[in-house]
This record gives sequence, C-alpha cells and structure tokens, in this order.
Amino acid sequence: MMFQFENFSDFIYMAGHGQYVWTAYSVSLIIMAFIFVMPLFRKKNIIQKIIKKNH
Amino acid sequence: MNNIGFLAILRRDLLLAVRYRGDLANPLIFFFIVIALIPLGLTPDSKELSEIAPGMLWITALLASLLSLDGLFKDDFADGTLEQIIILPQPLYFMVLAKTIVHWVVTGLPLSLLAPVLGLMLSLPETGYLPLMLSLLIGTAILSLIGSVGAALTLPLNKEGILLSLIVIPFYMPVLIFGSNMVVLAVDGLSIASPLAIMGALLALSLLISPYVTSCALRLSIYG
Amino acid sequence: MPDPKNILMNQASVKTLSLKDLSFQRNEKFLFSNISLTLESGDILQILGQNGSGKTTLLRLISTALRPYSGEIIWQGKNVNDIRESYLEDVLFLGHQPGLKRLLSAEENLVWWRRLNKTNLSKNVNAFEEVGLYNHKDEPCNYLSVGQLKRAALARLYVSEAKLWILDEPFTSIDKEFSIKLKSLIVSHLKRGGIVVLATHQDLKIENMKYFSISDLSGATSE
Amino acid sequence: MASPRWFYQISGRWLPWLSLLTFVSIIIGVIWGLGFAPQDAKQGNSFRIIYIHVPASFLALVGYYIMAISGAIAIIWKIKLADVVMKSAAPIGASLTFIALLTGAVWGKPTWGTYWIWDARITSMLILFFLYLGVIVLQKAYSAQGLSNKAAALLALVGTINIPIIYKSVDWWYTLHQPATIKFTEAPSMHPDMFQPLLIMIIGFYLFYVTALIVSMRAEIIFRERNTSWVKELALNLKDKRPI
Repeated sequence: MMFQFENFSDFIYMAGHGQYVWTAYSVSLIIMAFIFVMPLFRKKNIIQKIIKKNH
Repeated sequence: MNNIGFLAILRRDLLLAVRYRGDLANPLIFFFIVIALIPLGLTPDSKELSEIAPGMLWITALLASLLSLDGLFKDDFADGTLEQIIILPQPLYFMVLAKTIVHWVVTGLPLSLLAPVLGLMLSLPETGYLPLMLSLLIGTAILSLIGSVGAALTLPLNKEGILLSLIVIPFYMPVLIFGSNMVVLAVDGLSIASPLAIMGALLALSLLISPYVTSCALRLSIYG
Repeated sequence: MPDPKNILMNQASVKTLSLKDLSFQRNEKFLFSNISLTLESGDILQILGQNGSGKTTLLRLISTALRPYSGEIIWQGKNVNDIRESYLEDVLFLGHQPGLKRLLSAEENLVWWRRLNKTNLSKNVNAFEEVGLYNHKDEPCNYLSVGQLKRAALARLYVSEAKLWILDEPFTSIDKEFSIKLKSLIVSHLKRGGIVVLATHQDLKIENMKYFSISDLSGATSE
Repeated sequence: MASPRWFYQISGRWLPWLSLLTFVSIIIGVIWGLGFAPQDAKQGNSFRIIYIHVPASFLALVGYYIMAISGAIAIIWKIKLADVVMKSAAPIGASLTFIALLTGAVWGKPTWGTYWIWDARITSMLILFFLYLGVIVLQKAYSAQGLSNKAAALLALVGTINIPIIYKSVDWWYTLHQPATIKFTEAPSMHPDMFQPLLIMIIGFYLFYVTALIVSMRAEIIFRERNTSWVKELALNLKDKRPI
C-alpha cells in the first residue's frame, strides 16, 4: 500500500483522468459541506431573531 | 353492507359522467393530437415510425390519463360532498375504489379501445393491435389506481399541476416499461406472457394498496 | 316534578354522547385542549366562539371527519373509533358547504343520500315541500340560489333517522320564516330523544339549552 | 423522554465528537482512495470516483427508508421528534442522490465517452431522485405545517413499496435492450487494496449522514420551538456569551 504516483503533478494529472476524478470529488465534497453548514447558519439567524425580538 | 356505498358512488359518478359527456372526450382528443405530432416531429417514414410506435402510444396514453386525474376528487371536494362521503358509515376504501373505477371507465377504457386506430397512424404492425389494447386496458387501470393516491395527496392545493405529475410519475414508470414492452414483444412475434403476468401482479398490488392509501390521504388532506 | 324529557323515553333508548379531554392542534398550536362534556337524549349544545376559534373543527371532530390530537369521543359508552359504523349511522352532519352535487337535481341528491344513510323511507312527509323547494326539486342544483341550496341540504333533517345532529351554522342564508320552522324541527327532534350539537350565533332560546364557548383560553366551559 | 428538547441537549454534547470522527474518516478515505489505492486495470484512474459514487448511492437509498420509516412513526404514534427526523432527512437524502448521479455522470465520460448513459443503476438512481423531489415539494406545498409532513410521510411510505419494483423493472428493462454489457457501476470483485478504502468511505458517509441529520434536526427544533421558554432562555444566554 504505497503512493501510486511518482510526483505531485502526476497525482493531479492522473493519466488523463485527473480532471474527472477531481471535479467529481470536489463538487461532491462541496455539496456535503454545504449540507453540513447550512443548518448551522439557519439556527444562528433564528436565534438572532429571537434575541432581537425579546431584547 | 359494504357494497351499498360502492354501488351508490359508482352509479352516481357514472350518471354524472354520462350526463355531462363534455369532458369525456378530453383524454381522447389529447391522445389524437399528440400522436399526430409525432410523425411531424420525427419522420413520416413508416418503418421508423413502427419502431417507436409502441413506446409513443403508451407514453401518450399515460399522459392522457394523468391529464384528467386531478379532477378525481376536486369537484366533490369543492361542493362539500367529499366531507359527507368521509363520514358515511360504509368504509371509505370501497367508495374511493368506486371513484377510481369511474375514472378508469371514463379515461382508461376509451383510450385503450381507441389505441389501435392510432397505432394504424403510426404504422404499428397488425400483430401489435390486440396486445396494445390489452396492455393499455390493464395499464390504465393501474395508472388510475396509483393516480388516485396523488390526486388525494394534492387535493387542497389549487396550483398543484406539476406537483401531481411529479408525485405520480415515478410510480408510473414500471407500468410504462412493462406495458410498452408487451407490445414490442408482440410485434416481434414473441410471447407476451411474462410482461402480462407482471402487469397483472402490479394491478393486483395497486388494487389492494392504492384505495387504502388514498382514503388515508383523503382523511388527512380534506381540511388542508 | 321530574323533568318531562325523561318521562317520554324509557331508559333503554337513552343515547349518550360524551367527550373525554378532547384536544386538537393546528400548526403546532392547541386550538382547544381537554374538553370534557356529556350529552344525553334530548340535550342541545350550542358552541360559541368567534370565527376561526375552532367551532367547526370541534364539530368535525365529533363527526369523526377529523381525528383528535388526544382524548376520545364516546357514544353509548364506547369509543367511536371502535364502533365507527353504528355510530355514524346515528349521525347527521351538515357542514358549511351544502354537500350537494351541483350537476344533479336536489331530488337526485336526496335519493342518493338516503340510500347511504339510515333514513325512514316509510315517512311520507315530502321533504321538499317542507323546505319550500317543491317546484325546484328537479332542476340541477347549480340553478338554485345559496338560500335554496341551504334548504335543499336541510331537507335531509326531515327524512333522517339519525339520533345525533351535528349542524354547522344551520341558520345562515335562510330567511326568517324558515328559521322558525327549523327551530321547531330541532325542538321536535329533541323531544323524540335526539341530541343536537350546533354552532350558530343565533340566540335560539330553547329551554335548558347547554352552551360551550371556545375562547382563546382553551377548554373553558360555561354551563 | 423523546422530546425535541431532550434530543437537543443530548445531541449538543455528542455533536462535536461525531463531526470530528466523520471529518477524519472521510479525509482518510479520500486520501487513501485517491492516492494509495491501485488503479483499475480497464478503467484506469477514473475508477477512483467509485469511492464517492458507491457510498453516496448506498446512503441515498438507505436515507429514503430512514425518511419513510420516521415519517410512518410520526403519523402513527404522533411522535414530534420522528416528524423532525423526516423533515431533515429528505433534503439530505436528495443531495446524496444528486451526488451519486453527478459522480456517475462524470465517471461515464472517460469510461463511455458521454456524460449520460441510461445504465440500469443510474436510471434507478434518477427515479429515486424524483421520488425525493416529490416528497420535498409536497412537504413545502401545504400551508399548514403539520399537514404537509403527514402527506409527505404517506407519499414516502408508498415510495418504499415502489423502490424495489422500480429497481427490478429498470434492471429488466436494461437487460432487455442491452443484454451483453456489464453494469459498470457494479463494483467488480475488487482487489482488497481497492476494497478497504471503499469500506472506510462507506463508514465515513454513514457518519456524515448521521451528523448532517443531527445538525439539521437541531436547526429544525429551534425553529419549531422558537417561541417556547427553553429556546428563549437558550438564545439569551448564548447572547451573553458572544454578544452579537
């Protein structure tokens, strides 16, 4: 179990398939991060609204 | 005891449908128009048309049946009879079944009987006519049953046009697959036993489950 | 002097309807909670409250059209969900809407309704004469005015054998003369041992009438 | 006991650890899958997309059943928490299905030359996405909040009956028209070096699903109980800690 690519640029290029692999990974991870973070913001501004309401 | 409600609703709705034949024709007209579009959009060449005829006939019949679905409970809901039906002593299951059967008789049945004529227009080979009618007869019954669930769920929403189709179409897909495939097999001269058996199973399943789910949905959404 | 009401009926046929801490929630808020009351044959309950306070909802709960959030409705000592069929045979519910198919005539609507509900076919009273619609009974309902539609719906009261009447604003859009007739019909129903639960703003002045008001503090009952 | 408030407090304590665990497992899985797993003999490096595609489609399906079951519990036993679970599970499931579709399409380009191929697995995933869409749109359609969840829960329940039928009929349909081709998203019998990172990623995705669900449930609970006393009190002492 060792690193499959000679160097970093080969790792990015991935014998031609790099663009597909990286787009798939990055878009998916961005969407997952978005799902995780969005409720936090939602909760934050509900709490802010509550604070403003009975300030 | 149970069938009083069933027969009463069946008779009443059939009477209404027959007395006001106007909207009986809508699904048929839709069917005609869309089938007439296909050669214009694709090709007048009869060989190519017969390739796609089963699929197009089935898709158009499916959409025609979907078109008239939202009226299933709509007018009963509007004039307050649905409220009365829900608190009748007889079980709601049979009354919903009666309404679904009337919807099938009004849309599915005429579509199936008319389909071979339109098959002619799409140069569907003769061997396909009877299987097309058979598959549509069973298929539109399943479509009406499943569709009644969607109609009940979107009952109180007045701008629900696309929502009803979005809810119902995923459930229509297996019926479309087996229905149109039955005609394709028949056209190729193969036996249509297996898709026919599966269609029968789908019919039995939806006959059992859909009216029950629809009556739950009605109780839920009547005061939306 | 014993209450005349009880003399008329032997104990066997006394019907009882009781609500046990009934509550209902709409949009996470309690419209009303733990309402408890009991009605017997010959009782009439008027539900008061501004519009939208839940009067209609309470009537729909009693008629099992709506399921309560908690609590139960008991008819003849048994929960209505267990005896749904026999309970609903004894119920007549008239809602805001007349509940008539507009494309059918008033006569057809009543004939259809009678087939589904326990109605006294032998009674030769002509319901449409009583409600003054005799010469309109064969036209499709969409030719009738709102008042006539209401009376066509009220025609059911004349033929129904149901013991429990649940009426939602029965007196709206009907004229003075007919509302007197309706009131006397209700009184005779009570005398025959029936129970009436109705929501109306009219002051009916029927003796020993019970009131129940749904104010914003839920469950306040005033006897 | 299973009141939303109780859940909020319990989840508050466990959330940091859970999200840390999720983050770590996904990072390990990604690095392992991208850098250290061997490439596939036929498909070369594009095969690495499997480490996102398979867990996502797996969770998309499991997520639908979680949503439907919690919806059923909410209708039958009227448990508020189950209703919150259903409301939060729908968008997460839909996004995971979208990820599965996206990665499947991107994967199709190097392997099949086009972004969209009507492969059995991809088509069933697309229909599953429509099912999710139907539930979400129905949830938002009713004005009365409680009602829309019940209707959506009923639809989700009926959907669970439909999913096996859809998968079977799409398979049947696919093998009918292209009998010979292999279903490329089927994970071929994999070399252990390839399989271990996949296992890590599946665990990582499970953890992610649970944490994302908890986070979105907490927001939903705060929203639903916004005018209760415990939420107000919580909001006020949050204010003292970091003045806004």
